[in-house]
Amino acid sequence: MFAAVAVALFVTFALALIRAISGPTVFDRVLSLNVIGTKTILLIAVLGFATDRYDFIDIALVYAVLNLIGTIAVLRYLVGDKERS
Amino acid sequence: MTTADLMLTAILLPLAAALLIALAGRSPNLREAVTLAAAAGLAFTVWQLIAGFDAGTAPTIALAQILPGFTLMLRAEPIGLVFAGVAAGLWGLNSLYSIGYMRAEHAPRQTRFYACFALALSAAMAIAMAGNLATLFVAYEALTLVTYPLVVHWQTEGAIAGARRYLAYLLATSLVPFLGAILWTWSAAGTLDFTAGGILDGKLGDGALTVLLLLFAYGVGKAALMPLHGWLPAAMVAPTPVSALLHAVAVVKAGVFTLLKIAVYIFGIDVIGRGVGDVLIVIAAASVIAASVIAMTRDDLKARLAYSTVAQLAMVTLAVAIGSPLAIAAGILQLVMHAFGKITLFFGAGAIQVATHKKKLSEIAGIGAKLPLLMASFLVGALSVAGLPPLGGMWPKFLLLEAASARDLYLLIGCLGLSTLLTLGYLAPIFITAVFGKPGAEDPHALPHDDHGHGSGHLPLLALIPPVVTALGCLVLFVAAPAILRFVAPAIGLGVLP
Amino acid sequence: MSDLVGLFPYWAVIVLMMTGLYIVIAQGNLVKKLIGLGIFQVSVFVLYIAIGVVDGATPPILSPGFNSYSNPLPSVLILTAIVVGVATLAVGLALAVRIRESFGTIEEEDLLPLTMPELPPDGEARS
Amino acid sequence: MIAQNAAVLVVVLPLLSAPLVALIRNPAIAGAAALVIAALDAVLATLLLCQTLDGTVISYHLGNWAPPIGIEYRIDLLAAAMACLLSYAATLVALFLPVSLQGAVSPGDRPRLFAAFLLCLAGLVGIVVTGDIFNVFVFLEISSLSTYVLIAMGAGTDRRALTAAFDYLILGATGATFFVIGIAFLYVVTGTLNMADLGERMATAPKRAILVGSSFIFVGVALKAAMLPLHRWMPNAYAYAPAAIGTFLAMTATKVAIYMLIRMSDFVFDTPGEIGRVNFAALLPPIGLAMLLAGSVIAVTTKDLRRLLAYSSIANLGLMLVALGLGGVAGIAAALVNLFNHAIIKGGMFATTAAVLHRRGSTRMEALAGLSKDMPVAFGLLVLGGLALIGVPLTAGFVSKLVVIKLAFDQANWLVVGGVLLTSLITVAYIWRIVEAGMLAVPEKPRPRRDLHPAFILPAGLLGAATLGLGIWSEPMLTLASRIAAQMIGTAP
Amino acid sequence: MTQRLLLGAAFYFLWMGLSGHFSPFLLVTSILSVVGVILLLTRLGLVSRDYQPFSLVVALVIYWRWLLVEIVKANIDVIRCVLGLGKPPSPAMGWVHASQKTDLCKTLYANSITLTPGTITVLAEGDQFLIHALHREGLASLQDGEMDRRCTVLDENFRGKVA
Amino acid sequence: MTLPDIFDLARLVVGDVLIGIGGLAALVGALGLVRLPDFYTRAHASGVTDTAGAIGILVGLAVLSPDILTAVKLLIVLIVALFASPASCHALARAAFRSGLRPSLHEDRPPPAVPGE
Ligand code: NA
Ligand code: NA
Repeated sequence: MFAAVAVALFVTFALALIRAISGPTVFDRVLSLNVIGTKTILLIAVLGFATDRYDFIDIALVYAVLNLIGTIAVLRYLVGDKERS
Repeated sequence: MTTADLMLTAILLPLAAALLIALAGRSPNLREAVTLAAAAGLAFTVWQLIAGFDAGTAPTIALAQILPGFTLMLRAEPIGLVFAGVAAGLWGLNSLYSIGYMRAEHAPRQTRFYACFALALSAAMAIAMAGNLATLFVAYEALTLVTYPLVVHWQTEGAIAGARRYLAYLLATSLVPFLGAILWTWSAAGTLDFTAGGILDGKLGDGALTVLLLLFAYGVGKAALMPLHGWLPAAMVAPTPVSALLHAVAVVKAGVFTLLKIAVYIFGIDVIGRGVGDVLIVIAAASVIAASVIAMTRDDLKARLAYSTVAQLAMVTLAVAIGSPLAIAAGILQLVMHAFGKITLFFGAGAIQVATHKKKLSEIAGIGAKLPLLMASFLVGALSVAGLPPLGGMWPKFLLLEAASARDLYLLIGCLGLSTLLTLGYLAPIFITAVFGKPGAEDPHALPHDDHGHGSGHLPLLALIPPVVTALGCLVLFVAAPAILRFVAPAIGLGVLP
Repeated sequence: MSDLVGLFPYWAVIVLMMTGLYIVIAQGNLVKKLIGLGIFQVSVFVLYIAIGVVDGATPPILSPGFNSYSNPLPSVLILTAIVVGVATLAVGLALAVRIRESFGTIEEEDLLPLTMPELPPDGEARS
Repeated sequence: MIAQNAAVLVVVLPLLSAPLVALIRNPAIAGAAALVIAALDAVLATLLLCQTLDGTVISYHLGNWAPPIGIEYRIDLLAAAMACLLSYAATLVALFLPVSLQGAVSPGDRPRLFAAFLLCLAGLVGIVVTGDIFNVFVFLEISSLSTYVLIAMGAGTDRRALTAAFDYLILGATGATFFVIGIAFLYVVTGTLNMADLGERMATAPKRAILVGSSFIFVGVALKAAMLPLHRWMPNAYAYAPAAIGTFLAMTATKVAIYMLIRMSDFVFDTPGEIGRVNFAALLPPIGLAMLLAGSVIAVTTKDLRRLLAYSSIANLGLMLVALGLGGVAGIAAALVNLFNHAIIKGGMFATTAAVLHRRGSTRMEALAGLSKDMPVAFGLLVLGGLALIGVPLTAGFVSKLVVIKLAFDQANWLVVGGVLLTSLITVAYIWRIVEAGMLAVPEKPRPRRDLHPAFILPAGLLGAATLGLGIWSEPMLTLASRIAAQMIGTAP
Repeated sequence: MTQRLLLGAAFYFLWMGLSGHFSPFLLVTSILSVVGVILLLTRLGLVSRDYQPFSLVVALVIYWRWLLVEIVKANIDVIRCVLGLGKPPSPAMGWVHASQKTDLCKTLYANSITLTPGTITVLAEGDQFLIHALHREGLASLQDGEMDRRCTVLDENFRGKVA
Repeated sequence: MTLPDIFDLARLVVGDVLIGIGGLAALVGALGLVRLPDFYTRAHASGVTDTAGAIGILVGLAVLSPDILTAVKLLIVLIVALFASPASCHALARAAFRSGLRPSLHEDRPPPAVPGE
């Protein structure tokens, strides 16, 4: 099952990548990359279970937190940019 | 004092004088007293050295080692002492003249002027007493740098451009061909020490030696060998005492002296004489004739004298290139005689400028009436430079002819004869115009030139005495020449005196 | 084929490296340059991690039931490199912000005329 | 105790005190603290030099882990001498750093600047004393990061400092990344990061990987060394950084890059007698000559004294590379003589320039008018340094050039002989621009005679004296350089 | 202070949950780091009921349970739409009134809207949210106000406790 | 089969089903990302992967966890992910809208620019 889910996630990546490449707007690309980012968290967790390395969850957690911080940073950047101009 | 002490004194005395002059800058009288005292002291020191010189015990002093094998050391030897004697002897006279000239011209920056002058003498002494090429090179560079403020003295646009040219020629030639030749010598011979008989024989082939000699001849830019003579006329923007320094006391003299030393102690006279110097003979002879011809075309007195220097000192190079003891002896004598003759001429030209504000041949018609004594001195100097008896200038020309004929260089003999005619051709008009010319004959279109002083027909005594003294010197040297020859004879292997 | 799969991380490294360098060189926007720099640095992280991998071994975190671990040293090294990379990025972004504040742009072509060495020192230029 | 641990203290002292200095609120106290720490570091470095002078190699195992597993601080004569250069430079600069920041950096920013300064010193010293190549990278980044910050602090007087710092950051980070990629390759084939080990294991390692690895390292170091055509960051960095910082960088930053080339000569280029290595030495003379020429030519056309000096530094780095490329003990020794002498000469000139900037608020050529009148000492020091750069005898610069030319002569490398001699002429041209600007140009308005601020006198004067002293009494420097080189190559001194 | 203690406790349990090691050394250092973080948060002015609404925990849990169900339902809708099984997309956009008074609960409402697939809060201007919906019905059901009402209850709850 | 065995089996089944659903949801969401017509509709699809995908997989894994700590961590991951998702989604949508990107709407009626219209 883990393998199947991992494959599903990889297919998800591929599809998101297609969207990231084809665009057409920059927002589509960011959206796709965001999806890839959040799915990476899931992939790490699944791979950890698949290889019996449950400590991978910690990595997934760190990744999730970084993702959150990154999101907040982007959010602030977008807000700040508007307010400046 | 031992010879070693005397050598150090000769270098340090002007150095200390420069420092004192800088400190005494606020009081012109004190400053100039220091200059004169130092000049007298230096002349005395060098005289002591000459009088006490003994080839057997001539000591060397090691000063510093810059690289292993590239050491700074001093050594007294006859040719150097002759050069030192000329420079030291003329410094005092030149200083006296400077005082008269600079005060009359109300020149600015006189402290810098006297200090740099003293520094130049210190460097000249170091060149004279250099014990090896390394030391000579170091002092040679120092001389270039300390004379730069002198050349740029007026700091007008013209002065800046001229000084730039002066520096460019001298540094460029010394930093590339000269340093290159020194390093080549070092690489080939393993030493840079001035050694009797030279150090290069057998170390390099004759072809390489010819190239090396040319590198030296052009590397020593101070020797003003054509076509690298351009700095000398350019440096004419300097005050006249500086021109005297450049032409007669230290700078060009240092150049040809360097060539003499290199010929005698690095190559060896015989080595050059066996054909290594032949290319240089042609270049030097061409330089003599070409510079003389150019001198004839110059209206500006100092420019005329400058080209005269190029021609006259190319004869020293010629002597070096001929490469026989007799020729070298002629070169040494030419170094001395030209110094006295040319300084007389410069003093004269400067005095004319101070007294009448005239700088050009076309302007000086008839001024001789006001300056009889000066013009008499000028005539003596001119005849000596041309090489006519009974003046000192005769000897080197005569010896050079002998040397040329000893090597069967008949074309060269012709050249030398022509050169004497040309010399008269460019010097005589000055005297003739000044003394016999009619004042009205001067060019009505001559533009008023910028003056730096306010002199009017009056010639300060201090500007008159020195040329008279040096003119007398030319007479005395006619008699004293054999003594000089005897002094240097052992060093250059000159056997039977003529 | 197995070679291709086995070398996959290295291909990724090369692609990332070239991409990053290309962005650093070709992009005129300072922030984009920094992003390119980040990608370039990430390629090195991947390279180091790939170096440390031992076939059939587990990541170098001690855990009961495993004896074969990948080489931990590259990972440890790259931890330092990541910190350095983040610090560089932070300084770079801070500089970009300051540049935007003083020049009003972070586009290289707009900055170029404002930063010519011939210009008189600041202030006079801003008028 | 201190003597034994000097090897590590020399890095740790500035590294750990930097954050503390940043916390000091009073800029004057922070500046004094930075000076004291730099001076203490200089004492430690001197201790190391004394210990290594007889050929001893100090090996300090960090955390008592033996190499090659643990990190080794390995201090031979080269490392000790470099540490001395770096810490002395820092001490001299710290003497006038606070004064030169007046009006340039706001008092609130100064403590942080001092901290970055110490951090930079720590990074540079770290590069020098560590025996672990990855550690070199880490220290390189520490020094680089603080350098970016330091350069950016020049924005108080010229906003172009920001773009200068940014450009340097991009290039520096790219260079460092290249360096670390190179390390990866070497590590893969040798399994070690210890540079001594690396040298030994290199002989049996696959040649192709070594080639790739050392190429990356070479490019990385080349960026740091401002090697043509990767030199572009340097003039701006030196010209727009706070003047005192420019002085420090001129004395240290690129010198450390040259140090890295020398240190890595075992695996970055061929050492004599060893076959099969990658021969980067052959690249150095052409690159060096190009730098010599390009740096000098551009220096002639620049309108700002600091820029001029920066381009001149490129030329001088070229000379060091040329020397290094000539190879062998003599080549390394010649490069080292150039490295130390140039640090002293350029340091003196930059320090004097900082003093001029402090009085005049500008280092543009036209701002130098009347310098010989109202700042005669400063002018004299500038001329002295300039003469040394030309290579006038009795200055350290002459010795530097002479060793290179003599070596090239002995190897009959006429290209180098001609190139080095000819570029002296271009040097004359740009140095004479300074002389004419300071001595002959007429100032717009006469200024009262106010020479160097006292804070500059000791550092600028000392460096000037050394410029002269090492030109006359060059033996200590030559001996040191040849001993270091002999130790590097492994022949008896 | 209570706020800080509660926050500290929360951090401490988070630490322990993540660490999984209970040696005395780690337990003590964890206290130190928790204290450090709280000090930093205090200095940043981030310790307040607005940021850590402990009083709402119970109410939030109830709300989240309801929200989870909504999310599942919404997901099914969107998945059917993507797979072409349900009604085709009929994108709509419109303003929705948010009746909460506090920023906290307005954020909660806006985020809840976005979190349920099929609706996104595009703009939040005062008490009006601009919503994009995949289906007209999604927008309509938001405008009906079930979610708004539940959030308002939480809001009143929160305000009551604060006051 | 003892009770714990049955419990374990149930755990296995529930967990596998949950992560299966999560995987499928992620897949479908990504499919939507490709298939749906404009940015705003695609954002809904990304919401699917962010919620259903994450909930399914992480809760499923939590059910399958060998120990309670791992499960707790997974739930923390889930909470963090669920906090991040709407924030980023909203930020993107707002940035898109403000920069002038308009959704293509079913009814040919432009979205009201002012609230309450
Ligand atoms: Na990075
Ligand atoms: Na949504």
